Amino acid sequence: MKIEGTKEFDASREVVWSVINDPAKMAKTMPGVESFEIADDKHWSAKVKVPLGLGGLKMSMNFTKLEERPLEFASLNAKGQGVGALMNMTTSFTLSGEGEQTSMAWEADVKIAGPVGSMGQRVLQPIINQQVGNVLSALDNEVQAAKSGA
Amino acid sequence: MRVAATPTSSQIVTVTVNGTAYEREVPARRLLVHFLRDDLDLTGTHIGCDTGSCGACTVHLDGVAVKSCAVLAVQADGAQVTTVEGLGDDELTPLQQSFSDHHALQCGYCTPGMLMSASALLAENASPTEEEVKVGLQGNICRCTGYWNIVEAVVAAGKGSA
Amino acid sequence: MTTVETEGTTTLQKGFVGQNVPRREDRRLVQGEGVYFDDVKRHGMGYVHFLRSPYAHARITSIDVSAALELPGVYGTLTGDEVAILTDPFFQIAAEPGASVKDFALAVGKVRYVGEPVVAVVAETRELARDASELVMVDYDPLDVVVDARKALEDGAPVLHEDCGGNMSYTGVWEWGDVDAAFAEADHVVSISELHFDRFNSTPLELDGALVEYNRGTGQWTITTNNQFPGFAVIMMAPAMRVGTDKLRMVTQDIGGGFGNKITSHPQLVALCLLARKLNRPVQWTEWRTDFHQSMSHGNERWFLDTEVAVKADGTMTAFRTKAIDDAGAYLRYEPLGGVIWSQVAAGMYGWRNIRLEFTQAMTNKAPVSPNRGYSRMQHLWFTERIIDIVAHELGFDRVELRKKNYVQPGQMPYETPNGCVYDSGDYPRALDLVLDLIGYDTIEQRREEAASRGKLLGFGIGSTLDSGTNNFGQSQLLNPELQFSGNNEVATVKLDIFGEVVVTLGTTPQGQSHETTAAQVVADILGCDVDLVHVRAGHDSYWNSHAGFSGTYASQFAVTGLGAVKGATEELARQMKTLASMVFQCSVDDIELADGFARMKENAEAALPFMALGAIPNANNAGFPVDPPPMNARFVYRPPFEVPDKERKFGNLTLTYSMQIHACVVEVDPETGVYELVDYAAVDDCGVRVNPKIVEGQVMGATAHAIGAAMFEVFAYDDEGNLLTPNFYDYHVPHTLDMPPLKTAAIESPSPFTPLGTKGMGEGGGGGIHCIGAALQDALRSSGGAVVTSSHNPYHRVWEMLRHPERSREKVEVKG
Amino acid sequence: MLLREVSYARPASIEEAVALLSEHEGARALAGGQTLVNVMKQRAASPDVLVDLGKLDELRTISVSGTTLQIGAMATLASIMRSSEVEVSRPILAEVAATIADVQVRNRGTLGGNICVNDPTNHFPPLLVALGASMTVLGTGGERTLTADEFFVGVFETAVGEGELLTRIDVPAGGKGAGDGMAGVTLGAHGTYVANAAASVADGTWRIALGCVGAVPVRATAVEEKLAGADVDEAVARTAVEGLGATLDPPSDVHASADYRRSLAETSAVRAILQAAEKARG
Repeated sequence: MKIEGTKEFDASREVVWSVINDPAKMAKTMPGVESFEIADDKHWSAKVKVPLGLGGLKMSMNFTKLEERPLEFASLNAKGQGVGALMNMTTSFTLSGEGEQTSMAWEADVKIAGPVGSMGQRVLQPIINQQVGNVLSALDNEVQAAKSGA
Repeated sequence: MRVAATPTSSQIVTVTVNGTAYEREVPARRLLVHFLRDDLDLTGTHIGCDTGSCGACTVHLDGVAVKSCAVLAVQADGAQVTTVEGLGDDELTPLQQSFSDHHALQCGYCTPGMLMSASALLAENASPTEEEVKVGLQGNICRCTGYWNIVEAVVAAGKGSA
Repeated sequence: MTTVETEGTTTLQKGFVGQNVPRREDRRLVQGEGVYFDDVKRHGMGYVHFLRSPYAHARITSIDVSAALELPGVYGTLTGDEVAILTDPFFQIAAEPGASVKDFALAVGKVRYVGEPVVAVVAETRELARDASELVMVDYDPLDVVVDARKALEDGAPVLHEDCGGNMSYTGVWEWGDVDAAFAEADHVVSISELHFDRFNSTPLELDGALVEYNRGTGQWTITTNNQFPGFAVIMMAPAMRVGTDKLRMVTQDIGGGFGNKITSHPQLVALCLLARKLNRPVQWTEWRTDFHQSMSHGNERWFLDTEVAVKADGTMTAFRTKAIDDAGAYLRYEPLGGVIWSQVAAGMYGWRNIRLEFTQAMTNKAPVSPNRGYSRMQHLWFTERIIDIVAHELGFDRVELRKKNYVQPGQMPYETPNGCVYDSGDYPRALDLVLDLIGYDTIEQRREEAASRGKLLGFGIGSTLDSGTNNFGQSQLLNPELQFSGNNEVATVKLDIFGEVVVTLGTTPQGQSHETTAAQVVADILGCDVDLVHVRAGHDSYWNSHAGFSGTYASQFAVTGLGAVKGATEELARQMKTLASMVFQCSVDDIELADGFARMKENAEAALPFMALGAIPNANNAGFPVDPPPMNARFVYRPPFEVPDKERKFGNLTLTYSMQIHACVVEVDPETGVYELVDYAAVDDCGVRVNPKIVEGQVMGATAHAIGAAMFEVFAYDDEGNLLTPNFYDYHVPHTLDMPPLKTAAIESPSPFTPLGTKGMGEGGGGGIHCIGAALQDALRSSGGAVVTSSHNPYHRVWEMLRHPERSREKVEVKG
Repeated sequence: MLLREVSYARPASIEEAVALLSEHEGARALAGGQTLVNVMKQRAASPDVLVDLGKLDELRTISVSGTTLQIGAMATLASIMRSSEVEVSRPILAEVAATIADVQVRNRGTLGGNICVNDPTNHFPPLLVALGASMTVLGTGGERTLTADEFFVGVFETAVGEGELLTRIDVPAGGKGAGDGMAGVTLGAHGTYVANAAASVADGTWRIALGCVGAVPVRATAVEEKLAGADVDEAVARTAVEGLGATLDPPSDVHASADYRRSLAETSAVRAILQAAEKARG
């Protein structure tokens, strides 16, 4: 499933970049992160419990940074394996804009298999859209924090 | 405020099934249908899906038709359960006889659930119309008959008992 | 309301055959006393859970079961690596390239569809087995996925089975008559660029499973299961397991529906056999609904591309040519037999003499297909009915007249088709008139106007279809000349027991087809006794020695092969009974008759032996006889009269009988939403002599319900990653009571001249409902853009699209000349 | 089909239930179980503790207080169908309950469970939004009341927080000049909704909510404004609804493309509006 969108930030590209380029900060944007480990600047992993209301879906996620062009472009792959569930997401961010305005065009190709899928069509896509929405608003908070911190 | 009970992963369940009282320790996660089939060996109650859709597992819980695959055995603690084995004694009930008379079953796998839904309906409504029967059996899937003969059988059983 | 009208039978029966004798099976089933495989327990039995692939196509890089084995209560596991050592790949029906498919009980090295069993885990409880399976760590290296059969055949497509050098399992050209000449002489040529028969199956309510015991002393497995074709299962299992077929004792009693979907469970059965031996304890596996939908027995999905139909000015259809692409899914469990089975009905119910069909089968990253009620003929018959209705639609012919003109006529029966099949009997035009009467065809235009006044689009459709039964397995040689299968057979044993009970043992594995009842009817008539004196054993057990290579219940044949065997065995028993009586009364056998439960002298009713005496003499009181008394025990193997078909011309009789059904329905479509309702429905059936009319009608009703589900609701749809989007009853909606239309049925009896009782197999029904619902939708949409129906499955959203964008289907159709 | 291990408790009082929910992390209230147990069978979600509300009869009461219909969270769909209070004050609730799934599910399934699950295809979330219902939630910190618009947060998610319990749903009683309607397309009779709309009018003021077009019910406020005070007939309804679909971003799945859902949302809205207007005319 491919989803994409654009997100506007009241912050400079440097600030936004400093967030999406920092695994620790990015981790804070992910729903239900329970623990987090950085292997090296290209690889990190996390244990998450994706909140699904009726009880969470536990997954261990491995992240790999695929490509980066500072202040412009970053792409990474997230692979999750839970009990019987699988998630594989390749996502990329392209930054543009001047001064204190940054626009982030993002794309994500999400593959989900396992029990969430078998819960049915009617929930799968809404759940993904919802989780993406949460990530973006959390990202905004991180950016604002970094901005005021800077 | 009184202290809350401690949740446990298994509990002693006391339940009366077809008039016989049972006391068993049951894991909290065990479904009523598996408790009936695997623990009490009442294999007349069947399983045809894993989403609470097919009704093959329908039993009466305190006189009400429920899908025993969507009820935990621990939830039946203290309850009266009736399964297809408890419908009649050696003699067929008029409803069971009507199913046979109208060729309302082929493979027979959905039949126990159909009978439990139909008997619950007849208990509330002694002679239902065809439409009422269809509504009453909406929660039971049959793949052999196309339902026509089942609906006829229940309508006829109702007329007989009216 | 539900009305059921049945026309009086045309051949009057005397005795029990032809009567609605109450079903013997019912009593135990309505009391919940049926015995299905999952009702059987053994001491110390372990429960099996299969860990399944979440990927549609991936290399298995590692499997670690250690954590699972450490869990208390876990008995053991089985992986593909063990299976690859302990067994050989399953025998393949296909010639090359399909012959190179390597299919094992568990995934070996690669997974090829979502839901494929990868590891089996056995534990003390069902729940624990699933818990343990979650502790098994499997690493996958994902591969590109192909889910579209057309793309799977293109160069550069991801390849499922590298040894096959591509995804094609079978291809062949099937041509009869002079197709080019027929097109040269045609007044019109109608071309249809694409038709698609969707993927679904009949979803029996009981799922697959088995209890498997292994005896180390005898080296024998006892397999209590619901496989509906044990003869085929052991032929697949024994060589793979490197044992003789008699080491596999197949046992069933009651089966909760099969519809063909329970023929190909042999891979799981082998995994269970290996586990029972490895762990030295009984193992039990029950499949769940989501497992079944993802991994078992989908019906064949088929494309018909570049179809052309040659039509004369008067509507006579002289030829068609098309390219069929069949989607077998990831493995060839019963395939590529679908590549020949369709040709049993190559010309449908019509007089086509010139036919060319290029059949190519592809393997894709989807669940393997297997026979499904109407196996492979339903897809092709839907295609022939689409041709009729599209030609009528495009050239302005009346659909009823066009059918009557092109139907094979009653005067031509028995009729040899262009490919050498013989339609045994039937009166198709009369059946059509009958169904039109039932549905009130003459009032359709009024009803159309009345519906229009309510804002509804009303449509009427016809679906004529065949149910060919009793396979000549020699047709498999048209796909693979090396195969050593031909003909067909079934077995029955009938004995007179010590107290005079008549005991019948069948080789079949009924799943609701009432064999215990109809067999008793046939026996009682031959022995001149009451039907209640006849005991027909429930179920199948290969220990009974009452089975043969083709034993089972599938492909519309019991009324011919099963009852043929029953008749043969009972006639032999009758001869033995008369012989014994003649020995007792010192008279000629010809002076003895069987009547009213006695063997008696025709001329002297006083000289009568009750069945009890006849049973007692050989069994318990046989001293002093000058010669051996006959044993009162007969085993008969029925063999239909078949030749091996001509492999060069792809010519010969492929099935013995041709039952016929014509369905008609009326739909009302909501033009704003595409939602539609079946407001009227009728079906006429002709299956020759009906042993038990009510049971026959039950089969017609069941086939109708499956067709309604397939046409309106049921589809196995996949996304591009190979995820099944309808993996259980949340999204795979099957019809419930409130979804069913009123139904009227009628029957004609045109006895088959080729079968022992004039009966014909009829369990499958040929999908008539799919054909007539599509036709009715096309008729309803005529006034709203004239969309052409090109799919077998037409849910609301497709109807809405046809209403909004009729051009999308219109551009698939073209009329030349 | 086989659940993960879970702990279970059956409190005897609401206070005990709230205590259990707040004391145990990953605790989840078990109402009728007609969704939750099935989700657990798929192992798509696994609460650590189930707090069974089955014995809390005080949560099953249906009563009228002044002009408000008060429905206990544990009232079953079957009891709502039979309730004379519902029939008198807001019959649409019973009419809609009667079309949910089947007899067995309605015998166990509860109103509270139906909305706390907030499956995007469930019937009651859009209906309660249209009816302007409010929800009473109890926690260790005491009671709070949420409007239906605030209540629904996401798929399987509501504003009921950790350790909190939905106890009651309040629905303003309808009266003269008021009317409700609900229309949509389902997968087979009484099946899962593919798209739906619920509409409610009282004294010319409209509330309209759409289901299955997002994770939560979507208010059609623009349509509500266009209809305000109008004498609604089919033409008026169609004009008001025109363009509604274009404002939506519905999911696309095996049952319906996004475009089809946009179209169904408009058609359903028109039909729900006309039902409501009809009833309002009395």
